[in-house]
Amino acid sequence: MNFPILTFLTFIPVVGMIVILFLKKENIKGIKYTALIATGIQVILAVFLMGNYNYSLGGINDASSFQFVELFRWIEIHDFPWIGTIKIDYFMGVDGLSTPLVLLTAIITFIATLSSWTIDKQLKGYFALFLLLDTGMMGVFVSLDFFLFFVFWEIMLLPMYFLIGIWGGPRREYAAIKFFLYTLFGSIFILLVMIGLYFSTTEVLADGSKVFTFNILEMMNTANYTSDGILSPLNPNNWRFLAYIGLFAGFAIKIPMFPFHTWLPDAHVEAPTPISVILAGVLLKMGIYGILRFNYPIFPEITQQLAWYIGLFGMINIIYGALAAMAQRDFKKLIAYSSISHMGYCLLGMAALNTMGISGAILQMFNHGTITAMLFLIVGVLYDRTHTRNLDDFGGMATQMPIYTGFVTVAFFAAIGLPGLSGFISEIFVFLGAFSYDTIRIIAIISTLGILLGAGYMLWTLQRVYLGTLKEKWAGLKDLDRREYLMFIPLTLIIIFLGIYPSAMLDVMNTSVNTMVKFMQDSQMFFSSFGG
Amino acid sequence: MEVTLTHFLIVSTILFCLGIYGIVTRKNAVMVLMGIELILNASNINFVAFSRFGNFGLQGQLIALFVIVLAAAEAAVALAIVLNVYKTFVNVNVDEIDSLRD
Amino acid sequence: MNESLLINFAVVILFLPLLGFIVTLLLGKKVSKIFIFENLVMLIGLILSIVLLIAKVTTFNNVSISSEFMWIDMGDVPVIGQIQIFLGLLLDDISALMIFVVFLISFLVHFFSIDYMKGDIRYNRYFAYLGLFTFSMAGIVLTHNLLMMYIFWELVGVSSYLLIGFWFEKKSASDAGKKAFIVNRIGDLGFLLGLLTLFLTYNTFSFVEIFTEISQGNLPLNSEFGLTITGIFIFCGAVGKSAQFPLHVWLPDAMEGPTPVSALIHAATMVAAGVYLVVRIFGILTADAMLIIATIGALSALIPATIALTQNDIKRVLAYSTVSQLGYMIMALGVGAYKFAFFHLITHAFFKACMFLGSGSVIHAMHHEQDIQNMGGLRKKMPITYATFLISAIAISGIPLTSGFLSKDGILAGTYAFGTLTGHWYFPFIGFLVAMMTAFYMFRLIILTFHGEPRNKEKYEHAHESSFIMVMPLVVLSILSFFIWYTPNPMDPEAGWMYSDWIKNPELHTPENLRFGFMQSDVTSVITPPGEHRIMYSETYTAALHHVHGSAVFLSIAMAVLGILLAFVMYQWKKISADILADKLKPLYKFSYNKWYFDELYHKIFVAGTIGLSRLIAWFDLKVIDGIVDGSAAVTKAFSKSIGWFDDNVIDGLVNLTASVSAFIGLIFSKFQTGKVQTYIIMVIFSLVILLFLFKSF
Amino acid sequence: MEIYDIIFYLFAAITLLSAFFVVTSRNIVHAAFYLLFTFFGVTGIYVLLGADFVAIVQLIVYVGGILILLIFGVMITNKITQVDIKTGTVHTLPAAIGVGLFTGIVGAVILNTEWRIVDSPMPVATLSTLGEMLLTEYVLIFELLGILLLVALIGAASMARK
Repeated sequence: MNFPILTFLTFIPVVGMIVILFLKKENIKGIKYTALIATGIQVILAVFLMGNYNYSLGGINDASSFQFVELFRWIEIHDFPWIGTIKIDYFMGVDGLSTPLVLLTAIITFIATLSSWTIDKQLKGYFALFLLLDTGMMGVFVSLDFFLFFVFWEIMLLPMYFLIGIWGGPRREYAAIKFFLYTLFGSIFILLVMIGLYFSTTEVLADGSKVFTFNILEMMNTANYTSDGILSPLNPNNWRFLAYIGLFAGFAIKIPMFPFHTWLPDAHVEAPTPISVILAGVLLKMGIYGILRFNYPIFPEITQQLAWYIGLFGMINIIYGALAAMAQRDFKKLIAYSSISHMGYCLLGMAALNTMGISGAILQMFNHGTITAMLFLIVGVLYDRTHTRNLDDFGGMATQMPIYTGFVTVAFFAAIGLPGLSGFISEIFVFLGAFSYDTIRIIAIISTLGILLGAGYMLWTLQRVYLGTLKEKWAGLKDLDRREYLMFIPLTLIIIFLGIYPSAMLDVMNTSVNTMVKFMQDSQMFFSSFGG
Repeated sequence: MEVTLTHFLIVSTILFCLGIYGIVTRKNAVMVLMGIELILNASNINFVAFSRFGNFGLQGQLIALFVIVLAAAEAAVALAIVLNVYKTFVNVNVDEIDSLRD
Repeated sequence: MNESLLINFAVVILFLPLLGFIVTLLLGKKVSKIFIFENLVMLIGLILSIVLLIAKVTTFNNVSISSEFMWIDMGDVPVIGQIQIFLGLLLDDISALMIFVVFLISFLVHFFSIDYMKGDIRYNRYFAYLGLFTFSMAGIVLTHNLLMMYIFWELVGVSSYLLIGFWFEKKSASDAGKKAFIVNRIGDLGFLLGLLTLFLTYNTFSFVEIFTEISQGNLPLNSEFGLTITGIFIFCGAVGKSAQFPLHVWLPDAMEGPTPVSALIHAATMVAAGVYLVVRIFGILTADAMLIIATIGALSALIPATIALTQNDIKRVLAYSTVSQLGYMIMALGVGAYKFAFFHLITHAFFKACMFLGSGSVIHAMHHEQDIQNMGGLRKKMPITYATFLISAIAISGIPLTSGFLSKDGILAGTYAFGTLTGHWYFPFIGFLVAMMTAFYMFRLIILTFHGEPRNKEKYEHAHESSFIMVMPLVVLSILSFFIWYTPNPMDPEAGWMYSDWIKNPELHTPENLRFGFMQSDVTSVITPPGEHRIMYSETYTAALHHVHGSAVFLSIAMAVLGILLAFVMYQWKKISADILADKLKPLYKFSYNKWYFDELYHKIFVAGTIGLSRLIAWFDLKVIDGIVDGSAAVTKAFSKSIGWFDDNVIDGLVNLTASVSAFIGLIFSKFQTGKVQTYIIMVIFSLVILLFLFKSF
Repeated sequence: MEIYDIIFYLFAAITLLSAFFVVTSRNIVHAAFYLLFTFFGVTGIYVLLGADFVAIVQLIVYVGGILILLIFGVMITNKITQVDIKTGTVHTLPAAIGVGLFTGIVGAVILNTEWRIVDSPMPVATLSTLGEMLLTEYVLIFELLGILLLVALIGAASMARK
């Protein structure tokens, strides 16, 4: 057995959490550095993972081409009344879909840890929950068993609730409960569909017997469906369409897709900066990832049917988010709405159902992760110094904090999609993909307006906050300190590097995306031979 | 009337019941302990008798041995408790020691 | 020297300014003299580009060299097959010529700025931005594919944003930067769509490959309309960048930037990028697309010219004149006068840059006074600036012996020929009208600035001729405005090397049935030199051009002289009072003075509309969507409250009842609890007895 | 009536009678002495059942150990100077009725049950077999009992010391 890198990646934070729990509450340095070391190891492991990743293996529906696989029986109960044998696997593995996100999670968490330095309330609890959250996020991206996935999905929820609810701003309770209920609402759908799928798919064991399975790779294989399962395509009265919508809604809340997005601005505004960074940088990606991992390959025929609607919602997200952002006065809220707008590109790219579009969507996830993380850090830096986020209060920061403004400019232009910075590549890929698919071509054309609106509100913000004459009350503000450099420089480098050489990321996902598109087209043929 | 299993069982039953009678009626804690010893002996008779007539080999006897050992341990501990009780309440009359109630 | 060396030269030229940008930006705070490095880099770039140009027009004439590398490999994409995206450089006659122009003007502007920007708090950063701009512009010029063109297109937009808003403490400057960027983006959207259409059809961005496909009859979206619409989409990019109607509004505002920047970006190079783009894709434009392009060009030539007539800000006049001249070029491309358009692009770059730098020199001397109504008489104080400015003005007016005459006359002849061939007479009409207006407002500018009596004595007293560093570029550029550099015959550009050798007729790839009649190949095609195969200008066109040439020359000179005379009559000799005329034509005057109210119109409709819509959306989001969420929460709360009441009183009542019943029973049974072991044992025994009786197993 | 039967009845009588006196005698010292006889009777019954080793152990542990312990308990908890070391009884009547009934019923159950008796020869010299069993199959229990005894002794000692 090889080194179980994925297990380590996932559970290193838990180890850190346990260490922190043993530390004294007053040992602030120890707590902080433990968290930093845990997340640092994670980054090293993630980079190692990328380094040893085999670009030519596709993954998606083929267990043998997943990499760093860890598979063993986790729970096995024989002769359970009514059901028979229950088996749940501890099944982890990565392919081109998840590898970029694993790296993203590691990096963003590390930077969020750095940014947590300014937290001064109940540090021990904060970092313990923070690391638990980290485990949940990492686990979501590496699990290939639906049950395991769901466990991680839920693990993530609780720390987030407390992190917002305890360490947040003035309306933190409201925001936290809103976040919690929204996500839980979505989780119910996911749970239902998970159970439905479980009772519709069987897996052949070594001894030839068939048992129900949570293995998502088996769920993708139409041969594994029972003839009478509620979500089986073989069953003429199946509920697959509803299940698809349910699952999609569950994930869409996380994206967040219009009209399920209203938790996001509140959560962002109230959450402390590092949590905003995590929220925007990683959590939002889970929705898209879930749809790509579950909805697409398990229900390819309905995906095809509903592609237009996915694209439409993508378009609404893009334009609605951008317009809403334009009207905000709170800096953080503006960034939150811009997040909604940017996640719309992911939806649009996915809806294209072709390689360019889906690659664009994944790349957009990664890039949005880095860019938006940076944007929130930017707001955080300003808020730390001024304790206000009202855009009208600022002005002329560029003269007072020139280096900071340099980073701001890079981040803002990356968000606008300036060539040479990473945001451009993903946007253009999304548009290339969406434009190639004739069903959603019109949607793609309308969506290009988002580029324009994005430039509009971003530049306006840049002008209102950083340009113009400096207000007197801000004359004493300091430029960045060393820790803040450490947060901004890696992100900036990633943004520039991926803008110039996107292949570094695209090569990782290419084979997988091609496999996925091919797989979906093949299943499409299979389903159409069913006549419905 | 040949002596068989039944006879031994009858003897052990009577012994057992006498033990219970002792436990129930005696005021003195030491006497209660004596009742317990009787019960243990009754049970031992049963074990050995079944061992003899029941084709269990010597396992019954073995258990009887274990019971004896347990009885010894029990007697030691119980007497220690009685001693403590005596130190606390100056008597060992079990019907007067009911401070656990309420 | 071989081809690969040449292309390596191009690569070096492309990346030199980037190097300058990075070094100057990063060291700008620490090393105060770092701007010298940036200037040095530009000088090296200029020398290399001269070498490149010479090599290109001598040894490598007629060959186009390209080199590319794979940027993105999408692998084996289902259905489509291999998709690979290449980036690379293309070196042909127009790019070699253009890169020289870009570097020449860029270097002169750098040089000029050394003195002009002296004392600015972000002195080094200014040079860094100039480096970034030059890099982006070089990218546009040298690229061999559309995607890279788009990338550098946007980068140019950003560097322009940074430079316009360089004095960002001024709100008007940051406003202008923002406006420029966003208006440009509108055009870029069209560009993007064109790009997407082409990629969708051919899975490549390379010019050569796309052109090959089209000449083989594979049209975008498989329709003739597709080809037309693609051309128009890409042209949208040019509309934005070259400030064509209706997106011309950003350019005059962009004058908020430092004046040398205006010379570099907003007169000579960046705005020319739009024209350059159309030149690049000229081969795939259909007749319909060309007609639209020509119309846009004509409108862009006419409208700003009318506005320029009444403006008082020296830079604004020049800005509107730039838009107008760019409109000329676009119109020329639209009517098929390809060579003249590109020629005008070059000549215009020189004399317009010269005028902008000249205006910079004036503004510098007048301590940032830009209103020509406050100037006058500067001729005596600043003789060299005056001379160079005058030469440029003569050139732009189209007086013989200047470069401007050669190119402008060509354009006018082209439109004239177009009119005779297709019957679209309004193009030549607008062309000649604008020619007259140009001459008029240019000389109005000169007379008001340099002639007559100083109207602001105090500033006049302080004015002085600029230093060598600022004057040298003016001289260089004004010398380049003479005919001799382009042709030995001042009346006929065709005689010169520029026309016969350096700029070649375009290759057309559009299917024959989609072209203008005169561009279709017919049997009497002009016999062309061996290198210029597949050149599709028919005998008819050449004949028409020759036929109108004489009258066009006559007319254009007449128009220019008329315009100049009018200016002298009104402003120098004051025979006609400008004020009275303005008073008489008050509505027209106001209309022109207020720039046809474009800004107000756009602001009312688009800006206010978008902001209004965004407010509406934000309100909708907060009240309706969030309202629904909060409302459902409230409903749930109310529901749970009623459930809670039910729970408290009914369910809990039942529970409490059972509890009290049990308590009652317990009360009875607690009597049995004596706390004495012996009592319990008796009870156990009795219960056992009862049980044994009940089961009666004996 | 074989000699075996006679001996059985004899020992049964000794056992039951002395046990009866144990539970009825008011004098606690007497009761202890009667208990000696009871143990002795039980030992006899063991012998009759062919359990020679158990019988010996019974004799040594009960008579030699437990009984002495009980008598010591009596001594310590009743002041020796106190002439009357008799102890009282409580609710004898309900106990007698209950226990009597219980005896009757259990006896009836035993008599009415058809015991499956396997006729096996009287074992001789069980000692070696028992020893082997103790140290092989039941060695764990054996060890545990050892520990239990140790713990009980230490516990008893520490409790009594207080």
